[in-house]
Order: sequence, then C-alpha cells, then structure tokens
Amino acid sequence: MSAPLVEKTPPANWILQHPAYRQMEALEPADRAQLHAAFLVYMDLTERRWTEVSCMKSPELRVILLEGKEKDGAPVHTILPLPAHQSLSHSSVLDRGFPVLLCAVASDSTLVYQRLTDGLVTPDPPVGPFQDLDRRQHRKR
Amino acid sequence: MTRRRSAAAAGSNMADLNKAAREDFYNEVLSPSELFAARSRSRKIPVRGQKDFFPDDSDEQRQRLQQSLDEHWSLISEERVERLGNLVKGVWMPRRRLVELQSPAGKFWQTMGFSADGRQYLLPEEALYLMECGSVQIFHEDLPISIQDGYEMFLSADAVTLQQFQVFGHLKRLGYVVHRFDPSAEPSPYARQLNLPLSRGRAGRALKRRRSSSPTQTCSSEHAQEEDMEEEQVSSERQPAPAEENDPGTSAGEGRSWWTSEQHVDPKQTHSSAPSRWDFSGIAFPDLGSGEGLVAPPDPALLPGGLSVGVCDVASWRQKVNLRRVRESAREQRREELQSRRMQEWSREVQRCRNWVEYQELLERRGAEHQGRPAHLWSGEVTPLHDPAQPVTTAELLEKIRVIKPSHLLDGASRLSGSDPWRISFNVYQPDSAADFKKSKPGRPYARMCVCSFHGPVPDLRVIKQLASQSGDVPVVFAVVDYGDISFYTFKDFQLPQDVHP
Amino acid sequence: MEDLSVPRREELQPDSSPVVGISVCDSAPLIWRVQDLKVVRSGGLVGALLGSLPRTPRQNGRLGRPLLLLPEEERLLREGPGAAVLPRPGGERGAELKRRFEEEQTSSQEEQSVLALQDRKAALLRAMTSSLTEEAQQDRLGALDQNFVFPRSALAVQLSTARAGLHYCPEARSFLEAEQPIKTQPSPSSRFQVFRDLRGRGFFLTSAGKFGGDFLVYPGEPRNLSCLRLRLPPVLPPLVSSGDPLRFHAHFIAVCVESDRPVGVLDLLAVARLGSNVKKTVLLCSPVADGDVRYTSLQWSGMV
Amino acid sequence: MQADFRAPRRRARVYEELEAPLPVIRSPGEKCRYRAELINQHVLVCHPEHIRRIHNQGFFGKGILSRARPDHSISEKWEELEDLYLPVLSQARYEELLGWAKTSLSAQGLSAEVVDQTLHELTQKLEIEDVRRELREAEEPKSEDGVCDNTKSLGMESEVEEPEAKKRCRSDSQDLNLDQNSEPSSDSDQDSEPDLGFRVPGPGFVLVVPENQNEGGVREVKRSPLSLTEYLQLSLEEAFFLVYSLGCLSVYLQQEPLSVIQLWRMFRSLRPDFISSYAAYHHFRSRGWVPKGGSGAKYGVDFMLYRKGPPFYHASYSVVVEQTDDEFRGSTLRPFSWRSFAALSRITASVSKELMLCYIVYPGELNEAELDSPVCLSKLKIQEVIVSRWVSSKERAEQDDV
Repeated sequence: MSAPLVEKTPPANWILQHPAYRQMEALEPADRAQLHAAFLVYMDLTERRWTEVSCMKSPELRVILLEGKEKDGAPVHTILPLPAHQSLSHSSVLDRGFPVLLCAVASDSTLVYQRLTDGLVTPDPPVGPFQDLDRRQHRKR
Repeated sequence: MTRRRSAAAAGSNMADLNKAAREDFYNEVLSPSELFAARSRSRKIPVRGQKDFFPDDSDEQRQRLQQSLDEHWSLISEERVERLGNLVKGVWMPRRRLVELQSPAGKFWQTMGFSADGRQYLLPEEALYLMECGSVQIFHEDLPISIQDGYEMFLSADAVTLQQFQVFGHLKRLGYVVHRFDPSAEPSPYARQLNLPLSRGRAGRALKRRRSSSPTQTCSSEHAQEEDMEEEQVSSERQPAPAEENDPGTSAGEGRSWWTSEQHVDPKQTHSSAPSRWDFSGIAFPDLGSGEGLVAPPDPALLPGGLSVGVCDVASWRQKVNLRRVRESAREQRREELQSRRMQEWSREVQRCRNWVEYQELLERRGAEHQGRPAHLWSGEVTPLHDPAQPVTTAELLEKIRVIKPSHLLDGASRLSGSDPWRISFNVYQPDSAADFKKSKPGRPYARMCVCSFHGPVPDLRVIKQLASQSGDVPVVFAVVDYGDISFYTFKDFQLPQDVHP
Repeated sequence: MEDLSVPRREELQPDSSPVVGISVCDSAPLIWRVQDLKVVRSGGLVGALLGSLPRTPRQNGRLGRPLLLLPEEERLLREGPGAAVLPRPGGERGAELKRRFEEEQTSSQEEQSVLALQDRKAALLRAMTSSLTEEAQQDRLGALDQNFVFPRSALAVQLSTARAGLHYCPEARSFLEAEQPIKTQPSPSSRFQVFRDLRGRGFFLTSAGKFGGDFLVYPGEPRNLSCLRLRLPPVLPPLVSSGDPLRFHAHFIAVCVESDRPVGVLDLLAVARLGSNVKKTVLLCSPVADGDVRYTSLQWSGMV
Repeated sequence: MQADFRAPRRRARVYEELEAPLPVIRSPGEKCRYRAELINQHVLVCHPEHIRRIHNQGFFGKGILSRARPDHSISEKWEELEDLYLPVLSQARYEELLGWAKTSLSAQGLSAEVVDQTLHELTQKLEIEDVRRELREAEEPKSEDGVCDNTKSLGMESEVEEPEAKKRCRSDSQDLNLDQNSEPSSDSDQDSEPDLGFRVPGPGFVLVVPENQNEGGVREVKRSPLSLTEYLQLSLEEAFFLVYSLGCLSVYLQQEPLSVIQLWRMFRSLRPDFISSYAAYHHFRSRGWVPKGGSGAKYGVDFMLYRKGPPFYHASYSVVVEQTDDEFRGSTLRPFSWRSFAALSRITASVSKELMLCYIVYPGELNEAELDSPVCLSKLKIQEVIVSRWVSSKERAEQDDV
C-alpha cells in the first residue's frame, strides 16, 4: 500500500550541493574516491566540532588534504583522508612539520583515525601495574 | 672501515688476541674446591619484579637494575656441576650422527633414545638436550665435550638445524615428548580413511625412523608413488568426508552444541490436516540413516517434465540431523510462528493444486502482483539470484544464493607434489602422557611441528593443504623461530556453520 | 705456561679489550664465554639467549648461554668494538690430552676427597654432644679417617658450557681468525641502518617479531643523542644502563620500511592498532640518504 | 584438522530485536524495492525508509553522519523547554549551518537579495507559542513516503529526527505485528510494516545557546537553518549483494539504473580485487552471517564477521581475503610476512576474535570473458582457514612482560 516508490525521483543529493563539497570539487581532484573520503572526513570533523576546518590540494600527493584544529587554540593538524584500500609511502607523510592525522575511510564510510608525528613520541605510561594486555586476554579464556 | 680495522688487527692486535684467548682457556673451568662447593648451591631462580616504564635516574631504580644485572650474570655464568654417578656416559659417533650410550640410560629412556643391535643410542638433539639438563656427559675421542662443542658438532644445516633444536628444546623444557616425524611411518590418507592397520610392521619401522639422518627426512619417492596410486583408486569414493570428522558431536565438541539449523521441519506442517491429493504411500522415502551418503534418484513420475534429478549427496544434510535448537527470544518465536502459519497457508494453496500446471498457474497468479519487475535488473543476460517479489523463508533464500562451493583442506591435497621445502619435523605428545609413554607405541601425537624461520615465507594454501594431508587428523603447528623467540601457529580447516535467523 | 706479563682478565676494561669471540653454529653467530657476553651487553647489545639454564634447565622463562646475536648486532659488533670468529675445531689431538684429562680428574678426586672428609668431620663435630670425652671424640674422628671412602661416583664434575679447559679440541685457543665471514641470513641493510641509528641514540633493541615489528625499542639515555648527530660509532655506555630490558618496558615497536615503497593502509592500521593494544608507539623507520633515518610515530588517535 | 567452532559472544546489553535477517519479503504481497545512487564511486541510499529497512534488515551499510547505525540527528544534546523537546546547538554550530545554507542558496542562482531575505526570515527569533502552533499544524498532514513535510527546503532537505519519537513509532509497529499474530486468519498483506517506522516529524526548531554561558547572551529558539539528512553508504560488496543476490536494490548512476552486469563491471574497475572480495562477502551472507568491511578496517582486515548483527553479538572473526589459483599457490591480495601475520594474529587474539583466512580458489580454465559476469561466482571455490596461536598450558603461565 504505501511501499516506497522507487520511481519517484528523489530530492537532489545534498552532498553534491554542500559548500565544502563544491570547494573540494573545485580543486579538481584526480581521484573521485579520495574526494568522497575527504568530504566524509570533513563532515565528521565538523560534527566533532573541530574548528577552522579547510581543504586544500596537496600537489605532491595529488590528493585533498584537510586542515583544522581540535578546538580553538589547539595546534593545527593536517588530515590526510585516504580510502582504506589504497596505500601510501612513508615519504609522503614525512616533513609535514606538524602532526598528521591519517584517516582511513572504509568503503562503507567507516572512519579510522591514526596520529602520525615526526620523530619519536614516547607513549604514555600505562596506568596501574603494567601487564601485557594480550596475555591477560588469553588467560581469561 | 672494517677492512682497515682488520689490517690493524693482523699486526699487533693479533698477539693480544692470542693472549686474551689463552686467558679464557682457563677462565670458566672450576677448580676442585669450586666443584665440591657447587653441590650445595641454590637451585632457585630469583623472581623478576615488575618492570619500570621510564628511567628516572633515581638511586632506587639504579639499585634495582644493578641487582637484576647481578642476578642475571650469576645465573648466566653458572656452570653445570654434576656427580659423576648421576651422569650417563655417551660417545659421539660422527659418521652415524648418533650418540651411543656407554652406561645404563636414566629415566629419560622412557621417552628418548632407541635400541638397535643390543646397544642404546640417542639422537643428536636428544643428546644435546640431555647435556643441557646435566643428565649425560658426551665424549669424543676419549675427552668430554662442552655444550658449545655439542652445538657445533651436532647441529648443521643438513642435519638437525639450530632452529629445529631451538624448537625441540623449547618443547622438551615444557615437558612435551618430542620425536622426529617420519612421513613413511604415517598411513596414507586412504589407509587413514579406511582405518586400516599399518600393513608393515611398526617395530621394524621404528628403528628406521630413529636412524633417519635428520628430522626433515622426506619420504622416499617410491613410497610417494605408492600413495598416489592408492589415492587414484579411491578418488571417486572420497567425496563424502569421513563421518567421524563431520559429526558435530565429536569434532566440534561442546562449542557447537548451542548451534542449530533452521532446516528442521515443523511437525504441524508435515501433518497438515488438509486433505492430500498425493498418494504418499506410493512414494518411497529415502533412507538417510544407513551408511550410504548418497540417495538414488527419485521416480521420474514424481517430477515435473523436463527435469532430471541425479544421485543426491546427502552427507551435508546428515550432519544437521542431530543439531539442537537455539533458544529464541519471545519475539523471535512469535515471528517464526507467524511465518510458519503463512507458509502453512501457502502450502494449503499449493496442496490444492492437482498437478504442475495448476501450480504454475498459482505461481503466475501470485506473481501477477509482482509484474513490472525493474527491467534494468530482469531484462539483461544476468538477472538477480532471487526475485524480491517471491516470498521466501530465510533458509530457502540462503540455499538459493549459495552458489560458491565450499572446499576442504584435504580436497585435492594428495595430488599436490611435495617438492616444496616445507617439512614436518617433529611429532609432539602431551606432557601429561610422559608418565606412561611407550616409545614402541607412542599413540596419536598431540601435534606435529613444522619448523620455519620468521624471516622466511608464510605458508600459502598449497603448503597448508600438503602438510594437512600428510598429517591427517593431527594438527600441524608452524613453529616460527625469530632469533630467541618461538611462536606457534596452526592453520585449521574450517567451514563457517550456517546460521539462520527467522 | 701462563704469561704473567699479561694483565689479568678481570682487570681489563671492556673497551680496552673489545674483541668478542663469536662461534658459528649452523651459520648463526653464537657467543659462549661469559666475558664476551659481558662485553656485548656493555655495548648495549642484548642478543637472545638460547640454551637451557644450568640451574633449572626445564623451563623457558629464563634461558642461558649461548647468546644468539641478531645479524644487525653482529654487524655492529664487527664495525664497532670488534668481533672475531672462533675457528671450528679441527686437527689431531693425541693421547697426551687424554692422559692429562685423566690426570686432572684423578687429582680432582683426591682434592675433593679431602674436602669431603673435612666436611664430614665438621658435621660430626657439630653432631657430637659435649658429653663425649675428648678421647671419645678423637676415636670417632679417627674411625672416620680410617673408613672414609670418597667413591668415584660422588666426584663432582663440570659439564662445561663454553669450549675451554681439557676438552675436545682445546687448541681452539691457539689463534683467533679475525675476518672469517659469518653466513647469517641476509638481513636488509635498511634494518641495519635503523638498528645502528637507534642504538646510537642509546636505545636497547631486541627482536620484535611477535609484535609484528622489526625491533622492540627500550628507553635509552638521552645524552647519547649527541653522538648520533655527529654520526659517531656508538660509544659504550657504562655497564649499568638505565633502559636495560631486564628492568624496563619497551616504548616503541620499530617497523622498518623503505621510504618510497607504498604500504597498504590496512597494514598500517593493523600495526598501529597493535601498538595501542600493548601501549607502545609504533615507529615507522626509513633509512634515507647518507645513513640518516627518518622516524614517524604512529599512535591511536583516540578518535572513535 | 578441523578448527573447533567457538560460540559467538552475545553482547551484554542488547537494546533491540532483530527486525529481519535480510531485506526480502516473507509473505506474498509485500514489497521491497530500494534505490541507491552511485556517487563518487560510492553507493549511497538516500531515502530514509530505504535506509531504515536496509540497515535494520541485515545491517547493511553505515550512516555517513553516524558512527554505526544511521541515526544521526542535528545534535546529540536535547533539552526540554516547557513542553517542547528541542535539539541544542551552540551559537558557532548554528552559524556554521547558516553559512552552509547561505552558500547553498547562492549556489542555486538566487540573487543576493533573495538569499538575504530568506536568511533573515530564517533567523528570526521565535516565541514558544509560534513553535507550538507550527508543530500542531505539521502533525495534520501525513506524508506518503515517510519523509517529513515540515522541512524548510533550502536545496538541502531539512529533516530532524527525534530519537524518542522514532522509538515510539517502532514499538507501535511491533504492537501491530503482535495483534496480527493473535489473529490466525489475518491477511498477510497487512503485515508488511508500512512507513510507520520513519514518520518522525522533527520539530524543525533548535535551541541555540551562546558558546559561553557566563558571557551573557540568550538562549533562543530558532528554526533549524538546515539539517543534513542521513545517508546510508553501502560498501561495494553490500551494494552488489542487495542487487544481485536479493534483487531488491537498484543502483542509479546519474538517474539511470544500472543492470547487474554494468554494476559488476563498474565495481571491478573501481576495485581490482572486487571478485574475490565479493565472493567472500557473498559466501558469508549465504551462510547467514553479517560481514562488515568497515569494522574490519579498524583491525586492519577485510571483514569482521558477526552472528546475527553487530547489535547482538560481538564479532567472531577477523577475515582476510586471499585468492589462489587451482594449484593453491600464491597470495597476491595481501602478501603476508610472518611479521605482518604476527601483528594480525595478536590484534585478533587481544580482542577475543579469531583470525580467518578466506581463500578464493579460481579454477584454471576461468577466462576473462567469464570473469566479466557474476555467473563466474559459481565456478569459484572457497576455503576457510582458522589461524590461531598454539599455546601450551605451561607456556601460557609464563609472563610475557616486555
């Protein structure tokens, strides 16, 4: 009775009209999948209330990069959105000067962020008595 | 840079080297009084405390580190001292690559060593391990050899490799019984399947195995051929997998007991009250319970025209016979009841049909409302597997779309030639079996070890299949040696069970 | 026989006698002598112990000699403080050695017999109460003297770990050959470059295979950074080093990659995930021109 | 050697019931036909009702604006204001949305004047009474397709979804089902859940609060300048499965529906390993399991495999797809070293899952012409292998402290 009507032309897709999307498109990216990834990451960052999120084209990587701050006053991050089935070389993330967030975008739009920092960043000491997590899991079984 | 150094070393340094070496010559030899004192030394290993995360340059931390280092060096430098009376004496025989015992063997004889011609022998890996345990003293040319000598003389790339010995030692130290694997001692997959007793005497073979020159000994080509022939003869019968392996009660153990198939037939459905137009008494029902995994084709008279039905392999269905039902939530149960009611209704309609023509008409009537299927999906050469306008139960749907054939590790494994460098090295038996272990009757191993280097390749499917076929129902474990670390991995055959939610 | 002009081994500073004896077993570089082990350790090289521990052989928690060197450690040792391969034993050894071995065993038995008797007497004295007269005590001690037998089976013998002393092929000491090649598994030189660089920064390194990396990196001493910048060969830190794996947790999992070689994003996610699971930073390490190494730390972002 | 089957772990808290395992009809007369767009090499489902069904019946796809379930709303924070329940926006976020609305209006070729005026109307402060009145009016007409009518259409569809309302509607429809169940001779047609599930007239209003409460500023009720409707993004495997295996989805490229073959070719061109990846996906689905590629990315694998669906069970398997020829040689998709292998095995174990290698075996005689159609799937074989670390009980007791 009121089954969804496929035949009816749906309203225009808002992604294609979104100002940020249009801006990215204007950068004439070669890789449409990467453009899509970049837009999804853009939406996610604004949703996370990042500020001053902007996009630019990386000439050497030929991809769209994002820049933004986690909050006002926080340092600028470069965000490299990349479809999860692609690959990247170490040299492409070197020499950015500030921290890079690599955001892997799975084909169903799942986002996975990794922080990449030049040089050696000592990890935070574990809280409480340190134990190999892996082992403990094993023992639980 | 290295070269420059060595040029210098050739001159004055060389003399120093000699002197230093001469010092060392006596350095680690204990004096008689030290030997005597060693009998009362501690057997305890100091407990290692929690590690720290950051060096903080504190005296306290420095002290703890110093203490750890002291303990470390005292443990590392400790020499093995044993009473002569507790040592079994053995002599290394380089050509045979065996150690012959000169005095009665100790307790280790239950799980290690073998006898031949009235003499007792140890394999090099066994002898080396026992040397490290302080159980045997090995002589060569009337002089006792050091552990270092043992490593250097017993281990080599063409016999027992260092990595194989590392794995052997690791398992032995954990209490496992570890024997060399001899492929010729294993029944062929065919013999295994038929549960044939080994045709050739095992006792005679045992000696052969014990003498094999290395744990990587491959089966003789003659034997391999023999196996291939056996394989060919039965290839047609091999299709149904051995019942034992597929019985969920035995192979999957408890893990599968929660599992159920939704293939069960609702009793209400089968004993439908609607008057039947079919004469069921005239239809022979296939006997699935008896041994045959195959059901003969049905009487063609029962089939619609133009349809030919061959022999049906019901092995996979039989697995499902004893599966238990999963507990469902109330809502799930309601939904299923509803669905079964709908199906009953549908089946009543179907039963009203007297023949296939009527059934086709019914389908057409039903399908009428589904006319206007989108042309882009249905007019092409390739159409969807399922017509979304046709009502279907989940189980039926899954059956319908199951187009990719599952495969088993043993499928086609016997035809793979074993030219690869992958070999099973050891049979391993559980530590708790050691007490009543019989070398002559070791029984089914707990696992088999394939020793490989961490820096070598990872086995591909071909290797996994080959070794699985060689090992039969015993799991093959890949012992991967990364310098001092050994990791063990298994690659086991698996078929994801079907899971139908109503 | 001993040349007294040579300083005693204990007096030698580790860096003044840096030549380490390496013996080759199935083409793997092994170190057997305690002194050599100490020299290696004092150079910040950890290696991997392979043998059963003499004190309690039937466990894997703590192992004993020999020490297996990673290919990078072996190479660094040869470039740095110096290492030499001990030749494999060979040649004749005669009845002379056998005679000496038997002689020494006999004399050891005599000496141990004396010690055993002393031991027994001391025990007897402790056991005897003061109620016994001096004379009675002397009688008993005398009886002990008379009847005491030290059977050969009670003789304590050493099962030597390293080749030394009156054992098979003792002439190994006669010379050390400096440049015998060691046929270890070929190790990519990028790994070596990374190893040398991290070691130069004072870090301790062990193999990180089970963590999916190349090296586990233990905290080091910042003051060593200066020597790295000048690209000096690594200096030997003092024997007590602050980040020693014996007492400290590893901070990094080093993964060596060629800087221009594409790495699958999924692979990167896997190794980064692993790092966060074990609370370590994953370190991408790429050797670049002129021996330098570039590092990128990979950490879970916490953005889920 | 057969790997034991380990029972999947049920989630400690399950908040829902399974609507249906797959989006297909179960009784005659129901309809199920869905639509998706191919945009930038990705498949998006835009219609809210389609999204809901495709997601809830088999857990296909992911909401592009949500973490998992497509339940994005304009704000995560909602507040009660007298008898109204409104989403809360910060001033900055409000202005950001306003900015988007403005750019969007301009992009539609409207004159600056019209744009300004539209925005002016939009940004006017509202009295609670106005809001109540508008909401009352909005409830009268019922939309046919479930999309809220009460949206200020500014080129982007504005739609706010109120979680409580959604939940209420869903439980209503369940009750309906129950009633039918107690009625044995019910017409099965009635059972198809109509669009009840998505009639969520979002208020279309937001409560705008100043960034910093202390600096003064007033809390105001405003019209939401626009809200972004949630879209469901399907992985290529999911999309193809819905099209080819269930026949319930049509994928449109620039308003033209694609045939099965066209879609197959397109996906192959987008992802060279599509056949193997799809074969694995299809296989798992045909066994009744729910594979999710997105969750796989979190662990560096191709799929995570769930029993029933992610809301009900923890994933059981991390799956790596590999392809081989019929000599079973090689591993071209993901050439493993023991190093990378150790990492995967360790990660998998640390989250109590099992690592599964899923080999797609291609027969030797399969040629390129055959690969050009999904019919080739029936010639492939699948071999599942469970990889586990073998740990002896004694070794396990030893501490692995590094």
